[in-house]
Amino acid sequence: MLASSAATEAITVHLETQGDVVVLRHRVREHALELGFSLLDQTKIVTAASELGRNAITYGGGGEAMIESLHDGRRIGIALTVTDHGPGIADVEQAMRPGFTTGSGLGYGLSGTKRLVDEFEIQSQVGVGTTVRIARWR
Amino acid sequence: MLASSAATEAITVHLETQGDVVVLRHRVREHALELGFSLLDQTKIVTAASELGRNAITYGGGGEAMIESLHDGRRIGIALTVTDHGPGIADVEQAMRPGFTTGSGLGYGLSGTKRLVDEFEIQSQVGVGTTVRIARWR
Amino acid sequence: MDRVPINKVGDFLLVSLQGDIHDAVALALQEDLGNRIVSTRARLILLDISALQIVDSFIGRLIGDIAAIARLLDAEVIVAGMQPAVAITLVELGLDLKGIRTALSVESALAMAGIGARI
Amino acid sequence: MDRVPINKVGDFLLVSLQGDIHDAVALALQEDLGNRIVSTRARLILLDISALQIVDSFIGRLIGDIAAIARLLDAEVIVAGMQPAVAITLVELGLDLKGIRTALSVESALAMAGIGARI
Ligand SMILES: Nc1ncnc2c1ncn2[C@@H]1O[C@H](COP(=O)(O)OP(=O)(O)O)[C@@H](O)[C@H]1O
Ligand SMILES: Nc1ncnc2c1ncn2[C@@H]1O[C@H](COP(=O)(O)OP(=O)(O)O)[C@@H](O)[C@H]1O
Repeated sequence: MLASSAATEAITVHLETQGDVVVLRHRVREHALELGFSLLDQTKIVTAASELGRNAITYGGGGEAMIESLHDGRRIGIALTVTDHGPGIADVEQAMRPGFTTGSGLGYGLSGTKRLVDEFEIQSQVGVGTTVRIARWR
Repeated sequence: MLASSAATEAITVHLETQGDVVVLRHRVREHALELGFSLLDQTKIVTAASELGRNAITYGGGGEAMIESLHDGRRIGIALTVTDHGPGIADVEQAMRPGFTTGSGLGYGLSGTKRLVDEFEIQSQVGVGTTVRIARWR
Repeated sequence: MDRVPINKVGDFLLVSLQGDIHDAVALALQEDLGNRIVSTRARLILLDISALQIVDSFIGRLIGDIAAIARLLDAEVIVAGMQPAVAITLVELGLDLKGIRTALSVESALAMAGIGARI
Repeated sequence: MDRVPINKVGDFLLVSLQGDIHDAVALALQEDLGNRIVSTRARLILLDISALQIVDSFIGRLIGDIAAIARLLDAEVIVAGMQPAVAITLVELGLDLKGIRTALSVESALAMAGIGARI
């Protein structure tokens, strides 16, 4: 489990086409803006969302994303959970390595996303799918 | 065990916040200065201390550092033991590899520290914590 | 399918990346640009990204590929107008567009290329 | 939270790293510097590290990231004033700040950039 606690107000975005990644980016930015994140933080969070959304579509054959607000008493945060029911990742450690790709990407999506956020959790099972949850605190 | 023997005068520094790493650096420098280490040696030892202290806080969730003077009859030295009760390191060999990081660092902390000192010993157990002990002789 | 317009301005090509660039659009842009470099003999391509609010690794790769294609056709790309938050995020992502020239804006790119006067 | 001051001197930015730079300070510096490069159109950033008694891998990464961000915004970083013991330690650590220009002091950095006279 991530350290982050008590979430409220979840928004769900379906991910099927590349256009849905655009919708996801907009929703995430709106949410981050509402929560009072700085422009730089918004940029980081939206970029991370874009990476995960694109992966769910490209590699996971589509899925869905859930955006949540976090409040842990002291801090406000945003969380994003991207789930797909695609082929899963056999070797997660390898997939996380900067520069590793099985597609035509640069292989910086997962490792880079991890660097852009405060919390990063990936769960994947071959034949079942992949879930990545990220959170960033303000 | 490290080759170094008979230690006297141990100083302990608690490591919880990034500010504690600053305290650790100062204590280590004072100690190295007192022991007559050259400016270059001081710089290497303090840099090594900074790497280990920061790791204990970032990855180990805090811990403590013990600074000791060493005398083995022939030589004078300084030793530093940094301990945390964090998650431990599953694959120490991997963690020691230059460029390997699970965080957002450069992955040169452990491998670099080893190069900066004469003795380097790491013990880590998953779920229990990590202890790194280094020593440098004058 | 949308296509990204490529404008000839003076003796360089101006490409302004905006909004949402899908795979197919990215591929078409590479093809169009290659053809235009050859047909116009342009030596300089200004890639204006001031309208991009984020550059993820997909767009980062597109920029790198465009620069590489241009180089093979003896032209150079200057990436102009990257927002500071985008630059910081890109570096944190692990991409730094090494080897690609950058400029704060299209105007300063022109000044840099010494062609401000020629338009 | 402390912020590292960024001073405009002539047409470059002078940043002096001192004492103890925490994560939050490092992040704020990247943000401030990105914004200042764009707002001042400075092409050169002098990063004075003469006051740093050590450069560990955290600070090494900060310096590298600052240089990469600056480059994306069409500016260049010159790292000035590194103490010899720090340089030796940094290389032994495995970091060598490849691709980043260095100067012995702020003055020689200015001379290097050919802007000594313009201040
Ligand atoms: N949702 C997913 N489902 C299956 N495999 C994935 C998923 N996300 C990432 N991967 C795998 O991990 C690799 C690395 O992903 P990433 O770091 O985002 O780089 P890239 O997208 O450039 O390939 C991908 O090439 C792919 O093999
Ligand atoms: N005290 C520690 N507790 C748990 N894991 C650690 C600790 N120190 C280091 N590690 C692991 O080893 C990896 C490599 O550490 P290091 O070489 O210092 O590079 P960096 O700090 O840049 O990641 C870290 O990313 C982390 O996964």
